[in-house]
Amino acid sequence: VGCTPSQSTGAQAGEAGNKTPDKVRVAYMPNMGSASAVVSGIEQGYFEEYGLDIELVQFAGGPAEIAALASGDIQIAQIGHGAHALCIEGEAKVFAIDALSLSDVVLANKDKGVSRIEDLKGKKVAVQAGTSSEIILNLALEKAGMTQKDLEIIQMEASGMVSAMVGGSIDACATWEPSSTTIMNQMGDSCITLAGNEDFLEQATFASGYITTDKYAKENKDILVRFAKALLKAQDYRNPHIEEICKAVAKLIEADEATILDTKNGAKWLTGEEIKASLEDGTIKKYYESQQQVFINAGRIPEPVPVEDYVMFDIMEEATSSYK
Amino acid sequence: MAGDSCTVKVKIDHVKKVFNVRGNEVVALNGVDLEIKENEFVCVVGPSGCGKSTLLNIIAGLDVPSSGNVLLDGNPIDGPGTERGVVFQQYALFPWLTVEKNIAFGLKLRGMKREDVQKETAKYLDIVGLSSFAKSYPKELSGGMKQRVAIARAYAVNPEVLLMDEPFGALDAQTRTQLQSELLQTWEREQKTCFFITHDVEEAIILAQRVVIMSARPGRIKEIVEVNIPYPRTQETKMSQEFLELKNYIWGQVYEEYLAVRK
Amino acid sequence: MAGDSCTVKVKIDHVKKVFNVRGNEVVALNGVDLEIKENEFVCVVGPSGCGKSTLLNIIAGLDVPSSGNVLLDGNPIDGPGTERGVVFQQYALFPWLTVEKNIAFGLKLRGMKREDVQKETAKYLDIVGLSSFAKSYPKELSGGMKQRVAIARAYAVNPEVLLMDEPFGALDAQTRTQLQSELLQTWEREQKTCFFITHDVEEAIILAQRVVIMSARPGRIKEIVEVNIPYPRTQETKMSQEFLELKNYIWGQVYEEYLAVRK
Amino acid sequence: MNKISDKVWILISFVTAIVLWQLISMSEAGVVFASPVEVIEKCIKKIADGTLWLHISYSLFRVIAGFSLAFIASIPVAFLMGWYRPVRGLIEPWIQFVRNIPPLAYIPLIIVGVGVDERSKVTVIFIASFLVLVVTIYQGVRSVDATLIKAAKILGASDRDIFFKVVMPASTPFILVGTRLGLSAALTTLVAAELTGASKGLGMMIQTASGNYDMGTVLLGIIIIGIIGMAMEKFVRFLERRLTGWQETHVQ
Amino acid sequence: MNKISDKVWILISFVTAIVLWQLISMSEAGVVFASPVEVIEKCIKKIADGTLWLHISYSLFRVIAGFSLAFIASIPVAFLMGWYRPVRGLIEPWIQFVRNIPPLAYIPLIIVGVGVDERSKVTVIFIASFLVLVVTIYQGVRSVDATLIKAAKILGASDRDIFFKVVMPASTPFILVGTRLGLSAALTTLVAAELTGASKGLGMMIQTASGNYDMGTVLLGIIIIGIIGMAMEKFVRFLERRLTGWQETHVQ
Ligand SMILES: Nc1ncnc2c1ncn2[C@@H]1O[C@H](COP(=O)(O)OP(=O)(O)OP(=O)(O)O)[C@@H](O)[C@H]1O
Ligand SMILES: Nc1ncnc2c1ncn2[C@@H]1O[C@H](COP(=O)(O)OP(=O)(O)OP(=O)(O)O)[C@@H](O)[C@H]1O
Ligand SMILES: [Mg+2]
Ligand SMILES: [Mg+2]
Repeated sequence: VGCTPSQSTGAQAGEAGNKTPDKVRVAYMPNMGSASAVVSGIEQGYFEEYGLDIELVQFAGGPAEIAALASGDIQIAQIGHGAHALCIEGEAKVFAIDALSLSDVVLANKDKGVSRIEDLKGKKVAVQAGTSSEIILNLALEKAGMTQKDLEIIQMEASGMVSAMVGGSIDACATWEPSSTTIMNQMGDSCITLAGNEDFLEQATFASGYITTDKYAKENKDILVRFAKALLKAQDYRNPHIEEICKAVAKLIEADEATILDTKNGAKWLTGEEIKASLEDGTIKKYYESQQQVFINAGRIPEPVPVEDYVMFDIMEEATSSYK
Repeated sequence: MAGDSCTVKVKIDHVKKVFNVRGNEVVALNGVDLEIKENEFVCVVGPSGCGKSTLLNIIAGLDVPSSGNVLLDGNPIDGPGTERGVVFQQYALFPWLTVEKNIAFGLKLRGMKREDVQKETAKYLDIVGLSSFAKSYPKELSGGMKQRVAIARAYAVNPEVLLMDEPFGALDAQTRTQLQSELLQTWEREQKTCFFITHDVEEAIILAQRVVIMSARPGRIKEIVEVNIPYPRTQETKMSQEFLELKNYIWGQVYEEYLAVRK
Repeated sequence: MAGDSCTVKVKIDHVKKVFNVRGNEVVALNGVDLEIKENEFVCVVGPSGCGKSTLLNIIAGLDVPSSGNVLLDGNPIDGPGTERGVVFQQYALFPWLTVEKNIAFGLKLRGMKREDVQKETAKYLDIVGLSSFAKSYPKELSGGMKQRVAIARAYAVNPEVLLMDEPFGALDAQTRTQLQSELLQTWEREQKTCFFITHDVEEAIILAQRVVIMSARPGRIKEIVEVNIPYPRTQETKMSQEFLELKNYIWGQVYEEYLAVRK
Repeated sequence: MNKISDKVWILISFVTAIVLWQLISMSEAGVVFASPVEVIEKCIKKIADGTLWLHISYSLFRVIAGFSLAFIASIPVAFLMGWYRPVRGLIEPWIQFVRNIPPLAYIPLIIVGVGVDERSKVTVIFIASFLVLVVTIYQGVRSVDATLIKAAKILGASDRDIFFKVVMPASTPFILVGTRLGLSAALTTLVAAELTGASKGLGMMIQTASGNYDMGTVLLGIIIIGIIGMAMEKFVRFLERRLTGWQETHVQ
Repeated sequence: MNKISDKVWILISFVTAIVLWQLISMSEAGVVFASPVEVIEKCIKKIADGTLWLHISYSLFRVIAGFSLAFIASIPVAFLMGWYRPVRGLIEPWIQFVRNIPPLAYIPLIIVGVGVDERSKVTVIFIASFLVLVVTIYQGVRSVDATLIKAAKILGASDRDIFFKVVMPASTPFILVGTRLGLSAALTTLVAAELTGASKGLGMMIQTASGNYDMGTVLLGIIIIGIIGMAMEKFVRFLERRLTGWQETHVQ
C-alpha cells in the first residue's frame, strides 16, 4: 500500500514529532463498508501523519475479529452492526463511528406473485439470522402488520440466497450487497425491491465503527485519539473520492473493481464534518440508542444499557475538537 | 460318475510358472506334464519349495500358468469351479465364522436347505472329531483343530476332484491314520479324483495309486512311481516288504533332490 | 552355562489353564506338573488340541496360567524374556520384513553390530537352506520355507531355552532329518534346554531325553517316558530294538488318549 | 491401576472439562466463550419454549438420513472400485477431487440442483460422509487377505458372495473406522448443510446465534452436537463388539 | 478392457468433467458457477499479478505444517491409547467429543488462545487432521495380529520396539487411510483456518471472492485445492507402493 503525502498538511503534523511511529494492527473485513475509511487513511498517509503505523489484518467476520481483539494480537477492529451487541454487553468499546449501512434490502420474485410486503404471506423467504437485513425485513413486516410467523422463513447464507432466488426455490429474501446486486442483475425485471434501509432510518440505524478492548483503551488513549483524528480526515477524503477508494479497496482485497464499485452506495459514508456536528447535537448518541433498541426488540439484549458505557464519546470529542 | 477309470480327468501340459519378484524371475515350475485319470489317487512328494503348492493352485484355477495348459475333463481351466475342492496348506479359514459356519459356507452357497446343511455339517464335524467345538471361532482352536476344520470344509461340498495340500501335516499320528482311512473309504465309495501333497512318504504310499516325485527348483516331475499294493491298505501294509522297498526307493529319490538344493 | 545337569531350569507347578469362551469354560490344562532340568531335551506328544501349545505359551510368558506357578531358574515367570526363544506353530513371521530381516530382527534389538548381524543372519540362512531367498518377503515363500525362516529366527538370538511348537511339521523328511541333527548338535554343544512339541513319535524319540505324553482334553501329563538311547543318535538308531519298542509304547499311549477323545 | 473402570475415567474427564471450561470463560477468552451457567440458562430456556427438541430432531434426522444413504452407497462403490478396474478408473479421480473441497464451496451448487428443502441438507451430509466412507472401505477392500478370497472362490462363491460374505466381514475394522469418521463428517458438516436454507436445526441454531453474537447458544449447540456424536460412538462400539469378536488382537 | 491404462481413464474423467462443467455453467446454475473460460481468465490474471502463487504457497505451508505435526503427534497418541488403559480412558472422551464439532465452532477459541498469526491457522489444520489420524490409527493399532506382537516380545522387543517395528508396519493400511483422510481434512478445513485473520491464502481468496460474488475466483480456488489434493494423493500412492509391497492382497 503506497502512501502518497497528503495535500492538507495540518498543524497536527507536529504531534508525531520524530518519534518512531506506534504500530497498530487493525482488523477489517474484505468489503467497502469495512475497509473504505482505513484504506483511505493509509492511501493518503493520514495515519503516518499522526505517528501511526497501521498493519491491516483481514478477517471474514465479526466473531473472529472480536476473538482476535481478546487475544491481544489485534488492537483495533472495524465492525459492522451485529458485533455491537458484544460492545453493549461490555466485551469491547466503540471509539469511532465509520458509516451507516444502506445496503440491506428485501428482494422478491415478481413471477411468484409478490409485489408488496403483504404478498409475502405464506411465501418462502430467505434470511440470515442476526444480520441487519433481517431487521429490515422485520421492520417492513411490522409496518404491514405482519411478523415472521406469517412467512415460511428459511435460514440461508448470502451466497445460497443468490442461487436460491435465481433458481426460483425461494420467493423472496432479505439480503445485502453485493449479493443483492447480483440477484438484481441476474433476475432483471422479475426482481422487485420491497424494502431497504432508507425506509426505516428512524427506527434502525446500522452504524459501523471502530472498537478496541477496555484494557487497550485505558492504556493507549493517546493512540486511539490519534487514530480517530486520522480517521476523520480519511472519512473526509472518502466521500468525494469514493470511486478512487473503491479501486484501492478492490486492489487490497484482490477483487474486481467493477464489483466493488457496485457497492459504492451501500452506506451513508459519514464525513468528519458530519460526525463533528452529529456529535455536538447528540445525533450520534441517538444512532447508538436506536441501534441498541434494535437488539432489545430482537430479544438479544435483555435490558437497556447506557450508551456511554460502551461508546467512548470522550475520544470522539477529543478527536473532533481539533477538527478544523 | 459313470466314467471308466481310464478317462483323463486333469491334464497338465507343459506347464511353466514363473513368479516375478521385484525384477527377478523365480521359476517355480518348469515344463510339468501330468495326466490324472478319473478316480485316480495321486500323491505328490518333493523337497520343500519345489512347486507342489503352485501346481495345486494352478489345477484349482487360482493361479494361471506362465505357459502351458491345464485341462479339466478336456476343457481348459479358467478359474476355480465347484467340481474341485481344496484344502489349503495354511488352512484359510474364515476367522469371522464359527467352525460350524466355516464348514457350512460352501453348502449354503449351493443353496442347500437349512436342515440339510445342518445334517451335513454335523456329519463332517463328527468325522474330524470337532462336534463339541461347533460354535468356536478359529482363533479359539489349536493348530491341528484348525486344519481339521479346513478338511471338513473341503469334504462337505463333495467335490469330484479333491486337491489337498499337506492336509494332515499338523495332526497327531493317530488322528492322521484315522483320517487317512476315512479318505480312502470316501475315495473308493464315491469315485473321487485326489491330488494329495504330502511330505510323509509312508502316507503317500498308503494312499496313492501313483506317487509323483518332484525335483527341486525349478520344479519338474522327476519320476512317477506306481504303487501296486491292493486296497484296502491297513497298518499291516506298512510292514510288508513291497511297502518298505517303495518307501526306501522314494525316500532315496527325494533325498537326491534334497541334496541338489543344498548343493 | 556352568550349571550341572540336575539344576531345574523350568518348574511347572500345578498349572491350570481355563479359556473363557463366550461364557463357557474350556479347560486346556488341568494340574500340570513338570520339571525341566538345565540342558535337558524334552519332547511333548499328545493328541491334537490337548494343550501342548498352551503349555508352551505359558512357559514362554505369553500367556498366564489360571492357577499354579511356572518358575524359570527359580523365579516366577512374568512375561517373555530373551533367555527363551520360541518357534511358533503358525510361524508368526513379520510379513513386512524380508527373510533376512526377519532373522535379524532379534539380533538388531540386542544392539548387535551391523556386520555381526549380517554374519549371524547369513549363517542361519545357510543352516535352513534359504540363502538364495534372503531378500524375499514371506508371501513369496512356500509353506516349508516360511517354517524354516521361523526356525532360523529363533535360533539366531541364541536363547538358553528353546521352545519349539512342531517346528519341522511342514518340512520334507530329508530337510527334517537334517534340521534334527543340526538341532541336536547345537543342543549338545551349547548346553541349551529344549522343550519340543511334535506329532512325530520317531522324532520325539530321536531327539528327547524324556518324552512327555499328554492326555486328551483337559490336558494333563499322562506319562513321562525316559529315552535312554545314547547320543549321537542317527538314522540307524531308528532300526534298533530299543527304539522300536519305545515307539510302539508311546504310540500306544497316545492312541489311548486319541480314543478317549473320539469316545 | 487397571482396576479403575471406564466410568471413573469418564467422570474425571468430565469434571476436568467443566473446570477448564469455567476457567476459560473467566479468562479473556470469555468474550467468545460463554460460562457453564450461561449455557445452562440458555438450555433451560430453549427446553422450556420447546425449540430445542425441534432443532435436535431435525438435525438428527438429516444426519442419520444422510449418513445411512452414504453408508449404503459407499460399500458397493468401494467394492466395485476394488474389484473392477474400469470402475476404479472412472470413479476414483472424482472422489479424489471432491473429497478435498470444503463443503461450503459446493453448497450453492446443491441449492441450484436440489432446492432448499430437506433434500439439500441430506445431500450435503451424504456427500461428506460418502467420501470418507468410500476412501476407508476401499482401503479395506484392498487389504483383504487374498487366500480367503481364494478359499471362497473354491467353495463356489460368486463375486457377489465374495463381496458380502468375505470382503465385508474381512474389512470390518475399516468399515468401523469409516463409520466413525463418516459420522463425524456428517456432524461437522451439519452447520454447512443447514446453510442451504433451513428454519430448524442445530446448525441453524448455531449459525443464528453466532450472527447474534449469542455465545451461550452457540456453545449449547456445539455441546449438543458433541453429545450426539458421543452417543453415536456408543452405538458404533456396540456394533464393534458384536462384529469383531472373532478378531485376534492384543488390545482388549 | 483391462488393457486401457489408468492414464486413459483419467483423461476420460477429465474431459467429462470439463464438458459437465461447461453445461452446468450454461444452465441456471451459472449464477453460482463460473464457466471454464471465466475461471481461466481469472487464473491468468492472478498469475500475471503474482498473487496466485502467494496464496498457494501460504496455504500449502499451512496445510503441510498442520498435517505433518498432526501426523507426528497422532501415531504415538494412538499407540498409547491402544496400549495403556489409563491413557485411553483419559484421552478418548475428549477426542470423541471434539471430533464431532464443526471446526468453525472452535475458531474463536483458537484465535484467543494462540493469536492471529500463522500459528492459529496451523493449529486449526492440526486439530482437524489430528482427530482423523488418531481415530484411524487407533483402530489400526487395535487390529494388529496378536501373534506378531507375541513374536516380537519373545525376540526381546520393548514396548517402544513393538510400537515402531511391529505396530506401525502392521497398521500401514490404516496409516494410509488416515493420511488420505487427514490430508483431506487439512484441505477442507483450510477455508475455516484462514478465517482466523489472514490476508493471503487460498481459503481467504475463496472467502473474499465469495463475499464479492466473484464466482470465477471462487471456482479457481476450489479447483486449485482439488488439484493440490490430487497431487498429495499421488504422493500417498507412492508411499503406499513402497510400504505395502509385502501385503498379500487380491487387488493389484
Ligand atoms: N507369490 C509368490 N511370489 C513369488 N514366489 C513365489 C510365490 N509363491 C511361491 N513362490 C516360489 O515358488 C516356489 C515354489 O513354491 P511352492 O509354494 O509351490 O512350494 P512347495 O513345493 O509347496 O513347498 P512346501 O513344501 O515348502 O510348501 C518357491 O521357491 C517359492 O519361493
Ligand atoms: N485363545 C483361545 N481361546 C479359547 N480356547 C482356546 C484358545 N487357545 C486354545 N484354546 C483351546 O485350548 C485347547 C488346547 O489348545 P492347544 O493349542 O494348546 O492344543 P495343542 O495341544 O497345541 O493342539 P495341536 O496339536 O492341534 O496344535 C483346545 O481345546 C483349544 O480349543
Ligand atoms: Mg506348499
Ligand atoms: Mg498346538
